[in-house]
Amino acid sequence: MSTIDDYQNNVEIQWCPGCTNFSILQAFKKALVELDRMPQEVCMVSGIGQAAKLPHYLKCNFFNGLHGRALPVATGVHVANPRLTTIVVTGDGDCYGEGGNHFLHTLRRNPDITVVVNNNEIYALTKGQASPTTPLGESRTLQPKGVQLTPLNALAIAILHGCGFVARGFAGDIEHLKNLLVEAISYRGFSYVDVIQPCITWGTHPMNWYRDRIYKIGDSYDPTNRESALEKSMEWGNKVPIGIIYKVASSEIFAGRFRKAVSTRPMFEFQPPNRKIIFKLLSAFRASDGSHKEAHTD
Amino acid sequence: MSTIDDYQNNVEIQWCPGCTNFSILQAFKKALVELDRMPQEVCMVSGIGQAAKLPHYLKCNFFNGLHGRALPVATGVHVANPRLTTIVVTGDGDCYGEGGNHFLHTLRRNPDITVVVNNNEIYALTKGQASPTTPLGESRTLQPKGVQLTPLNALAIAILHGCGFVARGFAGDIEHLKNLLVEAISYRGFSYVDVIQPCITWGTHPMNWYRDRIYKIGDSYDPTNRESALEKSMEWGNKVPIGIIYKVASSEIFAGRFRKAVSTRPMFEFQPPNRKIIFKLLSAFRASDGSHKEAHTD
Amino acid sequence: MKDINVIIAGAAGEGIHTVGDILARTISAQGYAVFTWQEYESRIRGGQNSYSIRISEKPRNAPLLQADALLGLNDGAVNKYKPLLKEEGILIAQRQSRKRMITIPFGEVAKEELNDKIFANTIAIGALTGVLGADLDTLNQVLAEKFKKKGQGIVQGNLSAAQKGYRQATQQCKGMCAWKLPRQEARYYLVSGNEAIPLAATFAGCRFIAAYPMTPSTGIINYLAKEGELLGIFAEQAEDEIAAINMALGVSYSGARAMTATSGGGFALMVEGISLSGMTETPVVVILAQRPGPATGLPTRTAQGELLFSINAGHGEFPRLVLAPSDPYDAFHKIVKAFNLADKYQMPVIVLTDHFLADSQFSVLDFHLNTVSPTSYIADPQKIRDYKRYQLTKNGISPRLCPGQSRHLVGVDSDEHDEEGHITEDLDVMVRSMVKKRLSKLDSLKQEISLPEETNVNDADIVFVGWGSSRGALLEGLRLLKQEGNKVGMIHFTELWPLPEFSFPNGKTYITVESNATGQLARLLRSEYSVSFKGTISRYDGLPLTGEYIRSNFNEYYR
Amino acid sequence: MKDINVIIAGAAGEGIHTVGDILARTISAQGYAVFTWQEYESRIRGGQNSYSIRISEKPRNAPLLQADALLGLNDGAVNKYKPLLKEEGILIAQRQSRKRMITIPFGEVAKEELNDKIFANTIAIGALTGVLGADLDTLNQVLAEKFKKKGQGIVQGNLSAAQKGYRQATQQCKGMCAWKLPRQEARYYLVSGNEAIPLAATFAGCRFIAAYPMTPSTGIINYLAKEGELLGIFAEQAEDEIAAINMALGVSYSGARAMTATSGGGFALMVEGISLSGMTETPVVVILAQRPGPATGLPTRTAQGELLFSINAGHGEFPRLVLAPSDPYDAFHKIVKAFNLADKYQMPVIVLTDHFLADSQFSVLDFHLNTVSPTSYIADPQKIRDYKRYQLTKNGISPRLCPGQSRHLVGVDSDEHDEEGHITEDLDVMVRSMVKKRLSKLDSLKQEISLPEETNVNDADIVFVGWGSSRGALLEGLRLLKQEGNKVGMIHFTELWPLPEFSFPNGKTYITVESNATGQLARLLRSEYSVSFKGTISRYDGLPLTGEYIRSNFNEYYR
Ligand SMILES: Cc1ncc(C[n+]2csc(CCOP(=O)(O)OP(=O)(O)O)c2C)c(N)n1
Ligand SMILES: Cc1ncc(C[n+]2csc(CCOP(=O)(O)OP(=O)(O)O)c2C)c(N)n1
Ligand code: SF4
Ligand code: SF4
Ligand SMILES: [Mg+2]
Ligand SMILES: [Mg+2]
Repeated sequence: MSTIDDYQNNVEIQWCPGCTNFSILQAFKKALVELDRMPQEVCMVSGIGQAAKLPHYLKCNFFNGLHGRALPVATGVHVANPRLTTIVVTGDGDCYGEGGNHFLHTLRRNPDITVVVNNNEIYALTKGQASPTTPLGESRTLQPKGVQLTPLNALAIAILHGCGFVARGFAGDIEHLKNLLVEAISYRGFSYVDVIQPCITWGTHPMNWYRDRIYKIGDSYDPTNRESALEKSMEWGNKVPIGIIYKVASSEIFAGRFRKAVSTRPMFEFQPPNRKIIFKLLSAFRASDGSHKEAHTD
Repeated sequence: MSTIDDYQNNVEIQWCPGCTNFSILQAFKKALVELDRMPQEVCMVSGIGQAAKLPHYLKCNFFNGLHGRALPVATGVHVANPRLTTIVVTGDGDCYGEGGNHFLHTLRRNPDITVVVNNNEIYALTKGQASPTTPLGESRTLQPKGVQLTPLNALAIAILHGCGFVARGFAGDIEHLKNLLVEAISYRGFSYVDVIQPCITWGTHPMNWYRDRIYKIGDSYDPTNRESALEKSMEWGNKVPIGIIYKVASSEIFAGRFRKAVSTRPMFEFQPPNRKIIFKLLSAFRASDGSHKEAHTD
Repeated sequence: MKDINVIIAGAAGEGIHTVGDILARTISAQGYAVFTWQEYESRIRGGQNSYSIRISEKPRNAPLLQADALLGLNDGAVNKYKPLLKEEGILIAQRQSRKRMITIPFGEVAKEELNDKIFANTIAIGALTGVLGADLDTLNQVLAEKFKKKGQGIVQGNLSAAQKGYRQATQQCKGMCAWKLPRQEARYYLVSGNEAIPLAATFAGCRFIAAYPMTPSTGIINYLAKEGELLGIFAEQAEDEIAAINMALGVSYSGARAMTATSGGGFALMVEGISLSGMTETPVVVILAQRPGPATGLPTRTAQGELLFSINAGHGEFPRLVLAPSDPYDAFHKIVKAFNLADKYQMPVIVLTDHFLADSQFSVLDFHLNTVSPTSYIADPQKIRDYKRYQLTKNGISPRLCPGQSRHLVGVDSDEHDEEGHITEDLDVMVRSMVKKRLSKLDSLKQEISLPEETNVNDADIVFVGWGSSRGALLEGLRLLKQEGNKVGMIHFTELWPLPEFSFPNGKTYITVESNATGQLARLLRSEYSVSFKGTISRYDGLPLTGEYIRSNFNEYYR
Repeated sequence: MKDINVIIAGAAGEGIHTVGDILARTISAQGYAVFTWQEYESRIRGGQNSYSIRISEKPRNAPLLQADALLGLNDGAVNKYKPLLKEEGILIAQRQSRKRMITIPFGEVAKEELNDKIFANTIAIGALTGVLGADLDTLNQVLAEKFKKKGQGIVQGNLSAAQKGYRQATQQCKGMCAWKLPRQEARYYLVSGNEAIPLAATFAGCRFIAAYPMTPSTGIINYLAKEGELLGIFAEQAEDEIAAINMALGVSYSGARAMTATSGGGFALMVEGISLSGMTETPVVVILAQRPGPATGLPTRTAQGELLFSINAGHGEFPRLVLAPSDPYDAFHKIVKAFNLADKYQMPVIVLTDHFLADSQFSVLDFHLNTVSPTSYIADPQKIRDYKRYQLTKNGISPRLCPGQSRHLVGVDSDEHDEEGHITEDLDVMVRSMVKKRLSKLDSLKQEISLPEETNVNDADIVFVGWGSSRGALLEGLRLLKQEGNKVGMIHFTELWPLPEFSFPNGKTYITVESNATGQLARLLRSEYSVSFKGTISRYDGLPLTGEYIRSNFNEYYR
């Protein structure tokens, strides 16, 4: 059985004191304990940004890669070792800006990974430029007269493209977020949680502004209905839903056919390649009319 | 007044004889003539692929750039010279695969350009790999056992992200397509037309297969309603709608604020930079307490 | 025997590829060393392209330009390629246009005598087989094999077509065709670079390839996608090249060998990922199949334009290996070396091929597979007490474990990091140590690099210095220039970064021979060996270097 | 006077940047040449960072490491930076910890005497001003200017705070502080690279910048976004670096000057776009602000690691210009040159800066703006009858027109193309001509390149060879080593590709000095000038080169 302490390491945390990322870190630890995962069973993948530093602060396997490129790396990890619990922690800039194309196409692939976007509606690490989720009109370091681009609705894109688990969390409610993470990580297939994560340094609104607007999706809501899920994903402004917005059974998992045909083991455990097969394939390039016997039998 | 001949050049066309791209080329020429644009008023921008060769076959200004990168180039052209009729011709691989991130974010920007995607559901120029729009299960050079990725619904993404003109055309109906192009090009704001363009060399289905399924959206359809537009964008299979799926007034056009503040002229006509202003801005970096007079007055 | 060069010309989509392949296989099955290369436009139909087949007793594996026999499938093809036909050569075409030719209206014959135009090309193949004096039996076997999936009817039709062409040709040949290709003992592999590479990768234990289609690299992933489940290799078409290399890095981090393949523009997009491989010390093998640039350039042509780019690609400084195999045999061996050294030194390895090597078929008698094997460099988790992914060691190589394999945690980081892979700002100690650790791997890596191949250098006044796939052309150039009385030699590099300890003998004139316009090899060697060059024989029109090109350029510019 | 070096240390978010800026402006307004540089971690709050201010009579514009005065805003900062304080130096801090120090509990004083903790830092500034013997009046003017937008109350509070600090310091100073900085005549611009560059770009007629945020380049677009409407420049934050360079190319194709700015990883992503610029002959200026790599590396530190990468970045071969200015003055002039030559030769220009140059403030007496100006190279459409974008010309430069400007059509193509910009496969004539046309531009381009700067080379035995932003440190190194009796000189490059005709005098020992680990300049110069080097003085810990670093490394390794 794993405990919170298993996930504790002694790395100095580089976030601003009081940053809401601390709550997300806490929710992660609790969720992994609740799921009884041991650190060695978990692999966290991230890009670059404040959010993307999270894997350093939680004892487990991690790949902290390039800005925007966490999803393809995580896809690779999942393909090579489906037994790992692979989790991507990323930011709104990382995932929807620089990494937008990978977001689109990883949805289509449906690897069995969980993607958590710490969405602070801003590029925090680079000091406050607009991100793809910054609301219209907000002024930013690089948009002094206000953002003029329509914000991205990544939840809706996910719902439209076969993602079977789409949720929104709030860093201000650790318990609720922890539950979402437990469900997301347990889900077989691509699961996606966008987390409202107010930045207390560059953000526009204080925590309470969000608290006033956020409401939890009630029990009567049917998360299996795509139309209502799409509608829910577009709710924004005075009322912002958190909870599971869309959940249906996953379509076939990425590389499923290959795994069925070959082996479910981690690739590093695969048997060494069969030389016979290679010789056979190579022989196809040589005229073999019996007049010449095979040169290689080793 | 422009005529079809104005758009004729003597470049040898490299498409397969009978390719449906010829029809799209024809529709373009007709549309431009109907709109009475002269070749020098038109700028075609493309990436790489069979579709992307089109600008070579139609006499006008053109920028045939990199695979996947037509949209940012066209955005630049529009910003620099909003008087040009800027049209992007691209393929499903070019626009939704390699160029997916630009598609997402150009929608958000809303430059006044028209994007036409010759969608043959395949990478044709590179000999038949799957594209983001290849249907599930179809077998391809690189997917011999069938495509396992959910196809992209780019029309829905566009509708969701502020694109005010979303349409689908069919290369098998030049007149209908021409009309769509006329409307798209006339639209002020980002307009987007996905054209079903069966590839007769690598494609799966003959022209008739498409003809049997395609129907024209009727007059009773209200293209200003977002919900029904989203629904329409998801219709696929036995019945495939063509026509204007979504049309609403455009939100503010990209760089509109700059244009209002500065000038509506092409940038190459801007007055040379005002040295006085530069000296003033530079002076901000020097303590000026009157004890030292300005060194530069030239 | 004297080498015979056959050119088959026609439009894209007209079937010259099939015609060429069948003929090449036939001659190969007849026991001869065959070398084929193609040149074609970047389009799917139309244009005029050619497929050249060189036939010799021992492997020559270099292109010849002039044709002994030319088969033209249409009038345009005949017109375009006739200038390459030697005066004493033989044209095979549908319409009479010169004296020394075989005229058979393939299309008409097929339609009238075999009731189907599709047999036209096989009539032509039969004719060529006849002209060359090879056995119809051998052709029949190849045809039967080729078409067996299409059913007995198609096989029969093709056999009849072949016979018709063969007969007509041998009749018309009387007194004109002097060639005889009697059956011989030898059996060569007839294989292209893009065929040898995926098999070599499999042999080396590669488990994953992600790539985005791009000529001339696509053949590699195509092959692996087809045979993947048999070979235990997963092949994925990525949404772009950036995803491709990052997926490969994810797989490699997880402990399995991974690769990607691309061409110039796609490689440009991977450059950030290469730097990531360098920083995280995650092995990856990248095949860079060169074609003429800049930008989209000439997608279906050949070049050696990315030597300096590949050696210097990536921000920051980190060890890498750059290999440039000379032919499919060498490619097989270099790919195994690439995977082994990528793993051993935990770094990116770039393998430079080009359209010429990727697409041309070479004759190889034996791959000597028993001389190479994959070697694993993953550490044993049992033997490690406290694991640190970036443990500082003498030679700079830290033990590599797989995440999930044991209780040990594996953390890697693209920021500058400490031994456990966590972000560091300890400039004075940790940062300096990590920079040194990574770069110190170069010292031992240098010891693994093979010396360049030297041919006739001692006796030479003039030494041609080349690299990669031009080896065959260089050797041919030497032969031709020797015949003209020159004292020439060759130094040929296939392992280009880091460069091995080597010194250029004094007192010789050195000239590089390169398929690029700026003499990149010369720039590289000047910097690393302080050798000077008289100049460069450059080819930059998209066609491969040939012995004849080298000979004539030498005579024009350097005598 | 002897130079004074002041270090202000504190956590991120504690305000050392504001403190440093106010003090630097005060001393600058007092008439002295000030040089400032900062070193900080890649985080928004916490850590311990420093802001150094060097004060001298004439511009020195190079960092000093040791402090004459150290202001520590918190205990951790004092502990971390105290080792840099000279024995005879003075510490200013809240708590007594050594003899030679000024102790003022800023926070308490602010709270108790001014009712607000926010004035703590201004008390510290006042104290420093007092310690340095500068005028309180000057400080008051700077404070009034700085806070005027915040209202009279805040201004008054700050003035009182400054006075308190100043008084307490001068009292405690008695007998300890020897410095005096009386008001002087000179008025320097106190400006960083990232401030000079956007103004220079505006001056050069740039109309567009697209960039994706990346330290240390972001300041450039930030500035232009703020002043864009005033300057007629449109600034756009792109979704990624690939979009940034392609947007810039779209603008440039349309006839307006355009640029982008980034750092290593972002530049890696732009490499394909650079090749596109080369092929389409579309001008673009790319600022590459270097930081230590590979990969994410050390985002807020400095390095010169991308020299060879930038010279060789891009598939295929095409002319480019690579500049590496030495300071903001030089940067201003080089940026204008960059835009002019990009336009004249229709090619990409890469300007290498680094975190040190981008962020440090240098003192410049006069920018001599009347010695430079933007020059247009767009042709006159009236004078052209039949327009061909890629017309073959003697010097390789074809007339450039703007689409939509006249009846002439402007077509550009990333494929190999004919004179009108249409795809060509005419290998023999068109392809060869186009390759030659593009590369022949290099001949005249070479004539435009400035020679390296030579300092004391004739008299020297040892010559240090450097490039880019390390010029100030090199000159200081020379001074220090001369004092020790060495015969040393300097050759300093700021225009690095193509390299000009130049020869290194014989009989000297050459050593390159570089902020990288592999001696990239040495590799480049060996290849181009056949000069040999005794070695390289390398710095690769993320901190800038200093005169002292050069002196001590020289003594340790090269004597
Ligand atoms: C290729 C590249 N471009 C730009 C950067 C600089 N960069 C680092 S983090 C970041 C934005 C982070 O925003 P987000 O993902 O929202 O994370 P946050 O800091 O807000 O948590 C950027 C632009 C980089 N590291 N690499
Ligand atoms: C960076 C890069 N990657 C890959 C390619 C190779 N490539 C050329 S066209 C193409 C796909 C074209 O597909 P699509 O856009 O659908 O056009 P189509 O040929 O089907 O009309 C690819 C992958 C390239 N030119 N550049
Ligand atoms: S800048 Fe914002 S997101 Fe980053 S650590 Fe500080 S509070 Fe958190
Ligand atoms: S391959 Fe397909 S899309 Fe391309 S030209 Fe031929 S038919 Fe048209
Ligand atoms: Mg963010
Ligand atoms: Mg397509």
